[in-house]
Amino acid sequence: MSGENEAGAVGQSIPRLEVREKTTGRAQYIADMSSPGMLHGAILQSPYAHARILSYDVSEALAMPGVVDVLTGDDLGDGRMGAFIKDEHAIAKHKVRYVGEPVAAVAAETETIARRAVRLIQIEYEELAAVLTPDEGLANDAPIIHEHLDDYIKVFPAVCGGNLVSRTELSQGDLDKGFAEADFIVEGTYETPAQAHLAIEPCGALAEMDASGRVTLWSANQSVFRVQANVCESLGLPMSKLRSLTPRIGGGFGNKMEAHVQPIVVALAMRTGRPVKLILSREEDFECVRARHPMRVRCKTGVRNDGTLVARDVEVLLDCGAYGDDSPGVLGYSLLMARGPYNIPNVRSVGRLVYTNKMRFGAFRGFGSPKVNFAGETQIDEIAEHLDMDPIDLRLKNIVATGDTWMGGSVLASCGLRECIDAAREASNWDQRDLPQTPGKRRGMGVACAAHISGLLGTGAIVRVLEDGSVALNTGAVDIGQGSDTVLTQMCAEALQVPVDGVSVASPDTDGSPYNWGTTASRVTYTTGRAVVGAAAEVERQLRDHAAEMMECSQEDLELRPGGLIGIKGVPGKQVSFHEISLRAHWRAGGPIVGHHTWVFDQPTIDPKRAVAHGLPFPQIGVYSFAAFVVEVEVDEASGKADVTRAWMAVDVGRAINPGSVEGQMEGGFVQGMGFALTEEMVWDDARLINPSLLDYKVPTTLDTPHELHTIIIEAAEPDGPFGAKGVGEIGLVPVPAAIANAITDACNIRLTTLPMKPERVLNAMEQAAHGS
Amino acid sequence: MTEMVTLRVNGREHPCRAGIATTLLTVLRDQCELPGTKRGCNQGVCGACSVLVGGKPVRACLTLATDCEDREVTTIEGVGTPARPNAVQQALIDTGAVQCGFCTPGMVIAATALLEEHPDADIETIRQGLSSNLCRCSGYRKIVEAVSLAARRTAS
Amino acid sequence: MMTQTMIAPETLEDALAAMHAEPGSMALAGGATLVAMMNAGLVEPNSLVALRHVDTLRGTRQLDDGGIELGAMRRHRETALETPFKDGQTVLSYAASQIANPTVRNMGTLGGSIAFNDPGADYPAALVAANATILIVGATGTREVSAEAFFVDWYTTALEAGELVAGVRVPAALVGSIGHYEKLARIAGDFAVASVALQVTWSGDSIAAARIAIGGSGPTPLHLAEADDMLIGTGADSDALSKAGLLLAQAADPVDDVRASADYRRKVIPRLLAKAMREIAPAREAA
Amino acid sequence: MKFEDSFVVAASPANVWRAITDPGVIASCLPGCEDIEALSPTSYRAGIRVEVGPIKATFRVEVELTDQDMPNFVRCITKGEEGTRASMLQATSELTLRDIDGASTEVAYDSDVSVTGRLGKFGLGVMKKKAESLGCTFAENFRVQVEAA
Repeated sequence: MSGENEAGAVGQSIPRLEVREKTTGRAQYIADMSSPGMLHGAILQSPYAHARILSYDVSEALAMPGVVDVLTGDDLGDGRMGAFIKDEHAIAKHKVRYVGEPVAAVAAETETIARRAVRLIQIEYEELAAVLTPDEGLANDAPIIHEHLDDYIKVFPAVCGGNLVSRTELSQGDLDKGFAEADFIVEGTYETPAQAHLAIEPCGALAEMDASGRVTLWSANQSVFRVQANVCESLGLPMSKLRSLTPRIGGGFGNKMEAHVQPIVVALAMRTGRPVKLILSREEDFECVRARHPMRVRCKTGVRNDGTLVARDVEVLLDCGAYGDDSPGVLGYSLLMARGPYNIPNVRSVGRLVYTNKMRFGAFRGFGSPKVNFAGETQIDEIAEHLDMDPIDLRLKNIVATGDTWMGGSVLASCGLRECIDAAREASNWDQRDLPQTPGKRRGMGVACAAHISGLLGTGAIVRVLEDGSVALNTGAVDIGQGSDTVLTQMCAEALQVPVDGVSVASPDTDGSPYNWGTTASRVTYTTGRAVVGAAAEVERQLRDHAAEMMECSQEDLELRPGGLIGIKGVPGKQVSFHEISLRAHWRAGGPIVGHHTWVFDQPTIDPKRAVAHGLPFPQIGVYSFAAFVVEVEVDEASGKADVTRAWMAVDVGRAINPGSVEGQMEGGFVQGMGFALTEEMVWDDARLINPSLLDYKVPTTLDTPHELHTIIIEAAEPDGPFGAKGVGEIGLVPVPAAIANAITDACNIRLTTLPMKPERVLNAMEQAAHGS
Repeated sequence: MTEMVTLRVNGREHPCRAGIATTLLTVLRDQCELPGTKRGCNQGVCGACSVLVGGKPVRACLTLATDCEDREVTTIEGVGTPARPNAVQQALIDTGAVQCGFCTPGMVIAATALLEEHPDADIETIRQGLSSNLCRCSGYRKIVEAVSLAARRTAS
Repeated sequence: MMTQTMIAPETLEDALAAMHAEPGSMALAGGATLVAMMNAGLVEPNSLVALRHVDTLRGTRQLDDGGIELGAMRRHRETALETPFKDGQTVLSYAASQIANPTVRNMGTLGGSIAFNDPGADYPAALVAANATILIVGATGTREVSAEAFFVDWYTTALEAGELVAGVRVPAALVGSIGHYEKLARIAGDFAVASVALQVTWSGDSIAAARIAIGGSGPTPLHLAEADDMLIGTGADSDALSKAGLLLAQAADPVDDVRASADYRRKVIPRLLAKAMREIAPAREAA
Repeated sequence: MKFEDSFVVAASPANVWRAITDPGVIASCLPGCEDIEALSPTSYRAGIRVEVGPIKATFRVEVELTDQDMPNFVRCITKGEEGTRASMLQATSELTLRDIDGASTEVAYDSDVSVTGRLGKFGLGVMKKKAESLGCTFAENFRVQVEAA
C-alpha cells in the first residue's frame, strides 16, 4: 500500500509541515504576537514562603504614568482551579504559599513600566511558619498550608487531610507470601531532585476582550481546552465566554499543560478592556510555572535464586509544592509503573503526596515514572550482581509479553519489549563488549528497560472535504514542537490516500476544534490518531455514497485510489475525483462532506479481579510502548564527572508513523533524561530557589551530549492503534537515569541512589569504595 | 533617557529609540518588527537571540543597541526566506532536525557563521561551533547532522 | 540616572576623560559580562564609555624580551585561536578557548573579563600562572600591577574609579616550558567549579620551574610559591603532586554554591593538578 | 543563608552587653553602616551600604529587638529593602554572651538571612562569603572598640 502512495504517507520521515517558517524565523510564538492598543503585564512575586496577606496598597503603582491597572487577590472572586483538586486561585488570595508566587499584577503601556510599577505595590504580610519538605509537612504539629483542603472540590476519591494531598495504594497478589517465597531481598532508598522543564520559550499569554465581553486568549500551552477550563474555573467565567487559541509553541514537556499566567492575563484584559500581553522572564518562569517533583522512593524486591522476581514493595513520597496541579496523577502513575515491565506476581505500591511551601510541581515528561524506574531498574542490576547473572538475561527472564497483564490487570495487546532488548543488546555489542580504555577514565555500560502509556481521556477529530477536493483536518491537539500536526496529517492523508500537501491542519481553537484533553502523556499519536482515522473513515463513507450515485454502481465495487480518487474496481479509467464529489455535495446533493469521530479511552486501569486500588486518580489509562536502552559512560577519575559516550535506544512504538520524528523524540528525551541523571537540579536555600537562571541551572550542550545516539525502532503493532501506532513522547527519557546509573556501576563499582549523579557524588562514592576494599 | 539611533539591519536602515540599557534584542523585536530573534534567557546563555554583527555571531541580548550604530546587523530574517532558505536552513528542512523551533533561528545563525568560517566543518567542529546554542527538544544529533549535510552540499 | 549616556570615544584620552567627567560611569567592552549584569539589574551605570573604537586597546605587540602585550579589547576568540604565544604562555590560549562558548568568545574581551574578577572566570588563574601584569590607565597615567595583586577580592580588582584595563603584559616563558589550563565545569561553557593553570619547565626528568594557579577556589586565583617549589626538582611523581595539591587545597577558600560544595572544590584541587600534569605529558615528550 | 560564629572580647559581659545594644557602637563597627537612628528602646532604623565589586546596594533596614535576657541573650529581627524594593532583606539573628572569666566574654552569633529580588539572584555562595567577612570585620571592630573603652 505504502509503496504506491505519495511520499509522506504513514511510515515516511517527511519534514515538519511548519519547518520552513521555523527555520527562517517566521514562526509566530506568543512573545511575537501583538494587538492594537495592547498593554503589557508584569507580575509581583511573593518574597515569603508562607504568609497571610494583611493588606495591599497599590496607590503608588497606579499613580505611575503609563500604569493602567493593578490586580490583586482582592479583585477576584473565590474561584479556584486545579486538574485534580481545585485549590488554586488565579493569583494569590488571602495567603501566599511559596517564594515567587504571583501576588499582584500590573498592566501598563510598556513592559518596562509594568515591571517598574509592580515594585511600587506595597503588601503587608504576616509571616507564617513554612513547610519545606514532605516529612515536615506530615509532622503532627506542621503548619497547615491549605486550611480548607477538606472543602475543596476533588475530581477523584482523594484520601487527604492536613498537608497530605493524596495517599494512593495499588496492590496485587500477596506481598507477605511473595517475600516469604523469596530466596533473597534487595532494598534501597532513592532520591531524585526537582528538574526544570526549561522549554527554551518562556511562558506567556495575550488576551483581549471584544465588545460583547467575550475574551480571546492566545497562550503558550499544551491544551487550549485545559487553558479554557483553568481560566474559567479560577475567574468564575462561563466557558462560552472564553475562546482559547494557540500560536506556535516553543516546547512544553509538561509545564505548559495546566495554567500559568493565563488567568491573570484574562483578568487584566477584562478589567482594562484592552488587549494585555504578559511574557515571563526566564527567572520568573523558573520560579512560578512548575517543575518535576522531588521524590523519595523506597523499593524492596524479593527474588528467587533462579532470578525469578516474586515480590516488590514500593513506597514513594512526593513533594507536591504549594498547589495540587497534576500531582495526584503523577503520584498514581508512578505507582502504576513501580512494578516495571516485569511479571512480578506480588506487588504493592503506595505513595503519599504532601503540600510544601515550594513552587507547585507538576507534569514533566515521564510523569513520575523516571523516578520509580531509576529505583526499580538499578535494583534489577543489583539483583543481577547478587546472582552473578547478566543483567539483560535477568530482565529477559522476567519481562512482560503480549497477552500478559500490566500492574493492575490491564491486558497488553502488544508488547515488543523482548525485541527491543534483543536489538539493543546486539547493536551495542553488549555480549562481546570491549570498551576503549583511556588513562584517567573508566568506561562502563548499563542497561535499563521502560514502558509508558499512550492512552487516556477524551479526544476528537473533524475531517472535511473542501470544494476543490482538498482535505481539512481539525483535531484540537496542540503541536508543542513534537510534530503531532505532521503525524496526524500523515495519518489523514494515508487514510484518504491523498498527498500530505492536500491536507490542511487547523490550529487548535476552542471555538472550532473538537475537544482534546491535551498534548501530554504521550497520547496524541494514539488517541488523536484514532480519532483522525475514525473521522477519515466517516469521510470515506460519505465520498463512496456520492461516488456510487455518480457512477451508478454499488458501494462494494468502489475503491479509494491514490491522489483523491474513487474508482470502480478493475476498471482503471472509471473514477471520480474528490473535487467532483465535493462540488456535487456542496451544490447539488447531500451537503458538504464532514466526518467526525470522538472517543474517550475506556480501558480500565484496574481489573478488580486482579488488583486493588485506593485513591487512584485515573480510572482508565493504558496501552503501552516499551523500550530497552544501553548506555556507555566514561567517568573521569580525577573529578568523578560522568559523560555519556554512546547510547542505543530500542523502542517499540507499535508503528512509526514518521520514523524521523520518532528518532527526534527519542534523542530529545534521552538528552533531557541525561540532564536529569547527571547535572540538573533545582536547589533551594530554605524556601528560596537559588538557581532560577540558565547561568546557575545547567542543561546539556552539544559538547555534553554524545553524537552516537542510536534509535532502533521496533514495531509491535497495537491492534487498536491508528495504523498500529503507540505513543513515543516520554519513553525516551524514562530509562535514562537508570541506564546511566547502571553504566556508572559497571565502570566504577559504585552504586548511586541519588540524582543527579554529579561529580561530587560519584567521586565521594569512588573514594568510599576504595577505602572500603 | 532615550536617544535615536539608526541601525542597519539586513541591509535596511531602522531609526530606533534606545536607552543606555536597551539591548539590540529588544530593539530588533519591538521596534524593527523582526521577531525571529528570540528571547530565551536574556543572560547570554541559551543562544536563541544570536544574530550576526559585522558578520560575526553575537548574543543580541548582551549587545547594547547604541553600541551597534555603525555595524551591519543580520538577523534570521536576513539570512534566508521561506522561498529561498540558505544552505543551513535547507538542510534543517530536509533532515527533520527542527522540533519546537524556538532555538532554531539562533542555531541557524550560529551554523551559518560556522560554515562561513569552516566550509568543510566536520562533526566535531560543528559540535564545538553549536555549543553556543541550547536546544531542549532535539538532543542535538539531528541538528549537527543537518549542518554537516549543509557543509557537504556547499562543498560539492 | 537622568544623565544616562553612551559615549564611544576614539582615543584612550577621550575615554578616560569621559570616565572622569561622569562619576559612576562604566567602561563597555564586549558586553558579555557587563550587559548580562545590567539585564539582571545588578549594575546600573550612570553612563557607559564604549571602548570599541579605541584602536590602541586592540593591538598585540611582541616585546623585545619575548614578552607579549595584549590589548584589553582583544577578544577571547582571538586569544584562543590566533595565538602569538610561545612556550608556557599558551596557558592563556588554553584558558581563553574554554571561556563560555564560541559566540560569547566572539564578544567577550580580555579587559572586560578580568575587570570583574568573577571567581569562576578562566583568565585570572591563567594570568597568574603566566606571571602576567595588568596595565592600568587612569587620569594620572599608567601603572602596571602584577596579576596577583590585580585580583583583590570577590568581584573586586585593583582598578580605582575612573581607571581602565589597557592591556596585559605576558612575560616570555622559559624556553621549552609548557602551559596548560585544566578546567572542571558542570557542563561545557559553565564557570569553573575549579581550575588549574600552570606553566612547567622540564629539565630532563625533573621539573626545573613551575608556576601553578588555582581558579574557582576563592576570591582570587590561588598561587603559592611554596607549592611551586614542592614540584621543583621532582619528576612530578604522585607524592610531590599530592603534597603540592594538598597545600593549595588547604589554602583555598572556595564558595559553597550550586556548582559544587566547598569541600568538593578543595578535594579536586590536588586531583586536577595531577590530571593537568598527566595531560601535558605528551607535550613534554614532544618538547 | 545561615551564619554562625563567635568571638571573644576582653571585657565583662555587662560591658559587652552595653556596647552591643548601643546603636552608636553598632553603627561604628558595622562596615557600610551609614546612619542609624533609635526609634524606640528596642528598635532602630539604619542604612547599610553593601558592595561586592561593581554591585552596590544600600539597604534601609529596621531592626527590632524581640527578646532580651540581659546580659546573656538578645534576638533581633531585621527587615529592609533597597532601591524601591529591588531587593528585600530579612534576617533573624541571635546573640549569646557567655562569661568566660569575668573579664572576657564570648559572643556567639547565629543569623538566618534571606535576600529576595535582584540581589537574591546573585550568586549565593559569594554573598555568603561576603556576609561572613562582614561578620569578621564587625567582630574585630567591636572587639577593638570595647576593649579600648
